[in-house]
Amino acid sequence: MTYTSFLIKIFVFLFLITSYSIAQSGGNSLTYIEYHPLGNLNPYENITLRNNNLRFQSLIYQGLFKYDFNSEEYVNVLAETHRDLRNNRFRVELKRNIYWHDGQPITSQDIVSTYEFIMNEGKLPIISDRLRNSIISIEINSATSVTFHLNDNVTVDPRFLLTQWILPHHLISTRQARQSFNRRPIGSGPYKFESLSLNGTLNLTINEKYHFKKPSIRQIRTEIMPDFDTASLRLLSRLSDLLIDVPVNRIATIDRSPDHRLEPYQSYTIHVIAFNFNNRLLSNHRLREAITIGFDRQTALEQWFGGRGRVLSGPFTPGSPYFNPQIRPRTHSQNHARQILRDLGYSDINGDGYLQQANGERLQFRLLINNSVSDAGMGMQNVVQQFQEQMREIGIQIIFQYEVTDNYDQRLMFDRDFDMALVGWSFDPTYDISYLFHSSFIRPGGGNIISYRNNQIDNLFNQFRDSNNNVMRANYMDSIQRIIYEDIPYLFLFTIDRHAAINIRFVNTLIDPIYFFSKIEEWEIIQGL
Amino acid sequence: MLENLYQEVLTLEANTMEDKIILDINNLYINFKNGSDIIRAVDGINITLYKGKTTTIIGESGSGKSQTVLAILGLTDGQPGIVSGSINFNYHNLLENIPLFKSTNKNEYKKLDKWFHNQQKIFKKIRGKEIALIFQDARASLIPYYSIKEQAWETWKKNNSNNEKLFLDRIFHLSKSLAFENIERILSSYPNQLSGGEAQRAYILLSLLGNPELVIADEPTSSLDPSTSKSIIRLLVDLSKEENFSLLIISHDLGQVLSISDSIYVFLKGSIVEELMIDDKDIILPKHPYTRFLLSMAEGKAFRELRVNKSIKRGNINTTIKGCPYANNCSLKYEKDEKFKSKCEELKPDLKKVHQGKVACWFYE
Amino acid sequence: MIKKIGYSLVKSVLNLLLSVIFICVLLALIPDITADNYALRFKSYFITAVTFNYDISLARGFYISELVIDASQKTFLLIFVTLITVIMISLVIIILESLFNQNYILQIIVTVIKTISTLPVLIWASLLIFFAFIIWNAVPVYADLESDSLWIKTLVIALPVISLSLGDGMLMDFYLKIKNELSSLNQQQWVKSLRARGISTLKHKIRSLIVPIFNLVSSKITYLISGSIIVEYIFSWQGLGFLIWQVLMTPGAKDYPLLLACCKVLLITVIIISLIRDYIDFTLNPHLIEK
Amino acid sequence: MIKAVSSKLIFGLTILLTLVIAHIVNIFYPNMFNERSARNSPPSITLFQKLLYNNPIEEIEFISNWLFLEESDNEEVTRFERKYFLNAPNRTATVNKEYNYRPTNRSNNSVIYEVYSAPPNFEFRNQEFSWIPIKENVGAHTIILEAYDQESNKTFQIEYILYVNSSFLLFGSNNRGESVFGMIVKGASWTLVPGLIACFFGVILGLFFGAISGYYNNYFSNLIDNLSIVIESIPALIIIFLASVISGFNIYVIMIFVGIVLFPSNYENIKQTVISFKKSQFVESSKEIGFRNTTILWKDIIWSNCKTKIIKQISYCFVFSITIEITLSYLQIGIQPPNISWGMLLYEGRSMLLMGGYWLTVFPSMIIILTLSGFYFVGESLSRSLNPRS
Repeated sequence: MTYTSFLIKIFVFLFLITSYSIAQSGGNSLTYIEYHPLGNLNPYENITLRNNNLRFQSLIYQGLFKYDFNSEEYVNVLAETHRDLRNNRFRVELKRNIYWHDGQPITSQDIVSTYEFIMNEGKLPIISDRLRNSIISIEINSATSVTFHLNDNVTVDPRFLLTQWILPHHLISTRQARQSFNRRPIGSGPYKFESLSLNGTLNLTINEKYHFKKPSIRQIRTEIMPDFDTASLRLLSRLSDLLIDVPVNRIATIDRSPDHRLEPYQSYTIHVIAFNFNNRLLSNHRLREAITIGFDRQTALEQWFGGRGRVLSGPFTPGSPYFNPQIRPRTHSQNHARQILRDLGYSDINGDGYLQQANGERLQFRLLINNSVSDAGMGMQNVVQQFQEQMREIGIQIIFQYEVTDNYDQRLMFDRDFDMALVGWSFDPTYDISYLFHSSFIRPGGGNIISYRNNQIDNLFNQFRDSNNNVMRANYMDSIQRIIYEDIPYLFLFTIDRHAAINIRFVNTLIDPIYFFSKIEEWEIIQGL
Repeated sequence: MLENLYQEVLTLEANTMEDKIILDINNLYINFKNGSDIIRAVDGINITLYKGKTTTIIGESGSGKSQTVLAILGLTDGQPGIVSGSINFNYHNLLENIPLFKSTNKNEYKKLDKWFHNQQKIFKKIRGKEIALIFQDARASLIPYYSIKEQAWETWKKNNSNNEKLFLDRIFHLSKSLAFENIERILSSYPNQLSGGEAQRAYILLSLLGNPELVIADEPTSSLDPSTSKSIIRLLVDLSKEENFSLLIISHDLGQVLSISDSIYVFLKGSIVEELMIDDKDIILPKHPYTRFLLSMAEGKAFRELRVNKSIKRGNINTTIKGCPYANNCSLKYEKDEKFKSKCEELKPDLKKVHQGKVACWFYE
Repeated sequence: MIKKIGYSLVKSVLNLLLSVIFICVLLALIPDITADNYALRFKSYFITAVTFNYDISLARGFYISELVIDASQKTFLLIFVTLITVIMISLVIIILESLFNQNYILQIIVTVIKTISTLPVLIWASLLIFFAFIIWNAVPVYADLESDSLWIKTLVIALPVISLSLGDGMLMDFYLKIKNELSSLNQQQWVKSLRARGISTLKHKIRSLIVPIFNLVSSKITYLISGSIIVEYIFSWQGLGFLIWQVLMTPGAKDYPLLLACCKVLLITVIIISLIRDYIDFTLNPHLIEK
Repeated sequence: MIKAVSSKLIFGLTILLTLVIAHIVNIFYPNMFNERSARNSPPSITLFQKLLYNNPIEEIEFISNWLFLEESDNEEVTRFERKYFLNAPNRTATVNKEYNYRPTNRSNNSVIYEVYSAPPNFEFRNQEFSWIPIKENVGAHTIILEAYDQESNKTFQIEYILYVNSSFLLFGSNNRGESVFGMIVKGASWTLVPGLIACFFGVILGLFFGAISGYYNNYFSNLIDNLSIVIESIPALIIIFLASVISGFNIYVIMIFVGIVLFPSNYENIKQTVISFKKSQFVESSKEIGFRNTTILWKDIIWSNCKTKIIKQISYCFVFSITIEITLSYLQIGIQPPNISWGMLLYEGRSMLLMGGYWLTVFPSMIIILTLSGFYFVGESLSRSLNPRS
C-alpha cells in the first residue's frame, strides 16, 4: 500500500515538473486552432471551399472589396473608388501607395492577372464559373484603374464579384513562379507568411510596411487539432489562445475556465428537414403542417444547444437583411398535430402505436442523414433522435438512413431517393435562395432537391432577379417568405450560434462570421494577463 | 583360506592406489522436486576414481548416473539439486560448506540455492580445464551455427593462450590420435555436415583442448552404430593412456565397457548395487542378480529374464522406496524363503565387501 | 544462398504488387459521385501506385511525397520505440524472474501484466488518458514537435508507446516467446556442453535469440501498424495512420492518391521487414545453413 | 487443474449468457432503459467517486450553472453572490419527493425574489420554492429568478439549472442524460452477431479451404496460399478502414472483411495440421483399410484433431471482431447513432473526462475487459478440456 502511494507521489512530482515546464503562450502572439488541415496556400488551387482556408487567407490576402457581415455593407479595401458606368461597365480605381509583402507596388496588372487566373485555371468551379458567367473582359485604364465589362444578366452588386483575393502578377504569371508562390505566398494583407510545417502549423508575422492600420498582434500561429477535446486541452493549458468554433454541447467545458471568454457570433448556417414532394403523402400540405407542429423545436434547441440559437420560421437567419421577425414560427402542439392527422384520415387500426393509411400501410418515412463527422454533428444527431421520438408520439414512424457524404449527395442531389432529409445550408452575401425553390432547379443536380413547384414563387423570384431596387427586392423576398411559410416545403429547424473561445488577454475582439479575422486590426492585447 | 589371502592382497593394492585418487564422491544425495513429491535421484553413493584408470558406471536410464556426472561439474538443473555429500577432486572438496538440509522447507531450498549459486565460481574453474564432459549426442552438443574451427578456437582461447600456431599444432597432433583423415574439412564444416562418428570425435577433440585431468563420457556411443561406438570407446581409452588422463565412462551396455574398464559401478534406482573391480585377467564375478542380468544381456542369454524384467518401473524413484531397489524383479528371491523375501522388500541392503568387489544384497549377508 | 534470397525477393515484389492491386480495388469501390466509373478509377490508382507518379496533394498544399515521408518518420519512430520498449521490458522481467526465482510479488506482477496486456490498444489508450487525467487533471495528447518543450514531447510519445506495447497482447507475446526460447535454449544440449566446457553462454544465447525475435517482429508488424493507426488518432500523433484517418474523415477532400501512398508505405514496410527476416533466417538459422 | 479450468469456464459462460440475455432484452424490450435522467449524473456507486475523483462534479457544475444575466464585472458578481445568495439551491431533485428552497441573503428582507421562468407545477409562495417533480419532469430545468434589491433599486436575473433524477443510475449518465448502464446493455447487441459473421468468413471458410488444400495438394491450394499471404501482409486495419468507408459504415459488411482478414491465419493453421496428419501412419492405414478420403479428412483428421484449434480460433475471432467494432465506433466510422456501441461510449467518455466525468470511460472499459476475457476463458478452457492429449 505504501509502495503504491509512493508511486503516486512520484507521478505527482513528475506532473508538477512537467506542468511548470509547459511553455505558456503569451506576449504579442496569437495561437489559434483549426480542426481540419489547411489547404493549398494559393487560394485558387484548392479543390474545396472551406472556412478554415478563408480565415488564414483573410490575414495574408486582400481583395478589392470586402463584405462586412456585421454592418451588412461592402467596404473598399484595395479599391479607392468605384463607378458604375453604363453598358454594364464597372470601373475601379486602386488606392495609391499600396505594396505587396516583397515591396513591389500593387498595380492594375495584378488585378487583371488574378481574375484571368481564377477564370481560366481556378480549381473551384463555384467561383470560376460564376466569374466566367459574369465578367466578359477586363480593361486596364492606367496603372491604378481597371474597367470590368460585365454580362447583361448580372443582377448582383458587382462588388460581390470583386471580393476575390488579389494575387501578385509577378508570382502567378509563370508556372515556375507559381510553384514558388504556392510555397511562399505573398499578399498585401496585415500579416506576412513565415512558415508552414508539414503537420499544418502555419506561422504568420506582422507586415511592417502594411499600408492601413497596423494590428497590435505581432504574430499569428495556426495549429491543426483533429478533435475538439485535444483542442480544448491545448486551450485550457494556455498553449493556445483561440478556438474558432466551440461545439455548443461542449461549451460548459470552456465556460468554467477563468482564463477564457466565450465570444458568440452569428452563423449563416441553418438546419432544415426537407420533405420530398415526389412522395405521395408528403406532397400533402396538411401532413407537412402536422409534422411541423408536432415537433418541439424550441425544447430541442434548449436541450441540445443550451438555447444558443433561434428557431426559424423561414429560410433566413436573423442576421440577414431579408429576415422578417414578424413571421413567427408555428407553435408546438401535439394535440393539434394529432387532430390534423385524424382529419387526414389516418388512424391506428391495429393498435401498434403508429397510424395507418386507408390501405392499411403504416405511416412511415425515411429520414436521410449524412453521417460524416461535422462540427455540429453530435448535437444534430440528438435533435434527430428527439424528432423521431416526438413523431412516434403523434403516430408517425421515422426510419433513419445514415449515408456517407458521397452517397448522401448522390441520393439527395441526383437520385432524389429520400422521403425526408436533414440538410444544412450556408448563405453567401447575395442571399439568392432561388436555386432552392425555383422550379427550374428541379433537374438532377439542381438545388431544388425537394422538387417544389409553385408558379407564384417562380414569378416572384424572376421579378426579384430583374429588379435593381433594394426596397422592391425586399418586398419580393418578403412575399416569398410568406408563401414558403404557408406552404412548408421544409421543416425549418433553427440556426445555431457559434462561439469562439478566446483568452481574456485579447480584448475588443470583433469577429467576422465568415472570414473571422477581418477586423484583426481592432484586436488589442492586455499585457500581464 | 585362499579367499582370505586374496582379500588381503586386494586391500594392499587398494592402499597403494589410494595415493593416486583423483575423484572421490562420498555420500552424495541429489533430490528433485516433482510437484509436492520429492524424487531421490541419487541416493547416497560413494565412488572413487584413480588416476590413469578407466572407470565405468552402468545403469539403466533414470538410475541417476547422469545426475551424478552433472553434479561433479555443478551442472544440475532443478530444485533442490545436490543436498548433501562431498565430491573431492584432487583432494579439494567441491561441495564445501554445503548447508545442512533437514526438511522440505522453502527456506532450506533457498539456502541450498544460494549456496549452489556461490559454488558455481569453484565449478567454473574446473570445467573444461580440469574435467571435461562428453555428451551423448555430439552433434547436438556442438553449436549449430559455428564451424568446428571457430568452436575449437573459442575453447582454446578460454583455456590456453591466444597463440594460433600452438592451437593448430595441438589440433593436428590430436587429429592424428583421433584418426581424422581430412582434418581441414572437419574444421571448416558445420555440425550438421558431419556424420555421427565424426561429430563425436570432433567433440572429443574440443574437450581435450583444455588438457583435462579427467574426462567423463556420458554415454558417448548411445547415438552411434555398434561398430563406430566400439571404435570410439577404444579411441578414448587409447587417448587416455596417451594424453595421461583418467576416464569415467557412463554406459548402459555392460558388454561394451567390460573389456576396457578397471572398475565398474552398477547403478540401480539412484543407488549403487554392486562395485566390480576388474583385474588384468578379465575375471568377472558379478554377485548381484541385477549385474548378472546385465551381463547375461550383454552375452545374449537374457531372453527368459528379459520377460521378467519388463516390469521394472523406469525412473520412478521415490522417497518411499523401502528395501532393495531390485526386490520386485529379483531372480534370487524365488529361491529364498518367506523370511528373506520380506527382508528384501523392507530393508535396504548396504554395500558389503565380497571377494573383489562390493555388493548390496541380503543374499550375501 | 543468393538464389534463395533472390527467390524471396521476387516473391515479395509479387506479393507487394498483389496487395497494391487489392488496395486499389478497395479504393476504387469507395463511393464517389464526382469520379469516373470503377474500372477507370482502378486504372488511374494502379498507374499512380506503380509509377510513383505522385503530384501535389489535392487537399493540402504539399507534395504527397513530402507529407508521406514526414508522417512515416513519425510512425516508424513510434513503432521502433514500441518494439524496443517491449523487448527491453520482457528481457527485464525475465532477468528479474531469474534473479528472484521464488519472489511472490514478482510472480503476481508478471501474471497481472500477462493478463492485462491481452486487452485491445483502444482500451489501454483510453484508460491511460483516464489515469493521466486523474493524476494531472490534464491529458497530454498533442505536442508540436518543433516548438514544445522536451518534457511534453517525451510525455506525448510515452503514452502512445505504452498503450501500443501493452495492447493487443504485444508485451505478452514477446515475453512468452523470449522466455520460451530462453528456456528451450537452456535445455539444448549445446548450451549444456558450452557450460560444461566452461565457456560463457551469453553471447551465443543472444545470437540464437535474434532469429526468433525477428520472426516475431515480422509476424507482429502488421498488428503494430494496425495498432499505431488507432493510437495515432487517439493521441493525435501525426503519422501515417493519422493521415489515413484524416483523408477518410475530412469531408469533401477526396485525396485518395495520398491515402494510396500512405498504404503503400505501410505495405512496403511489411514486405521489407519480411525480407530482412528471410535474410536473417538464411544466415543465422542453424537449420537453414546449407549442408 | 480441473478445478481451475472449470471455474474459468463458468466465469466465461456466465459472461456469454449475460450477453445473450442483454441481446434478447434489446430485441424484445428495446425501450427498457430509455428513461432519461439528469445530464452527467455521477454513478450511484459513490465509492468510486471518492476514490478516483478529486474534483467532485457538483462543484464545477455549481459554478458554471450560475449565469448572471445582468452584465457586470467579475468583482461585482462576486459581491452580488455574497449579498444575495447565502445558501445555494440544491442541484438535483428526485421524482415524487418534495423539493424546497428558500433563498436567503445577508441584508434581510431588502431583496424580493420572484419567479421569472420555471417548469410547470412549480410553486413559489412566501419567498420559498416547493415542488414535487413527477415522472414527466425528469431531465434538466432552467429556473430563472428575478431579485429586486430595494436598497440599490436594481433588478437582477439569476438562472440556475435543476436536474431531476430518476433513472437507473448504476453507472451514471452521459452528456445527454442517458443512463450509461442502459447504453451498455444496448451496446451488447453488437458483440454476438458481428462475431458470428466474422467467424463464418474467417474460421469456417478457413477450416474448409485449409482442410481441402492441405489434403489434396493441387493448384487450387497454391492459389489460396498466395491469396492468404497477400491478405496477411496488408495491415488489417487498413482493409477494415476502407471496407467501412466502402460499405457506408455498415457493420455487417465490415465484419465480412474482418473475417477475410482473419482467414489467412486460420487457413494456415488448419492446413499445417492436416498436412502433418496426412503423413502419419493412421491415415495411411485407414486408406489401406478402404475408408474414403472425405471420411478420413473430415472425421479422422479434422473432427478428432482440430477441435481444440477451431474452438480457440472461434474465441479469438469473437475477441477480434468485438475489438474491431469498438475501435471503429471509437473512430466514428463504425456503428452510427442512434445505435449505441461501447466504442461510442468510450469516445464520449474521452470528452467527458474534461468535465470530470470518469464513469463513461471506466465502466464501459470494465465491461469490455470482462467480455473479452470471457471469450478468452471459454475458448481456452473448452479447448483444454477437449484436448485428447490432456
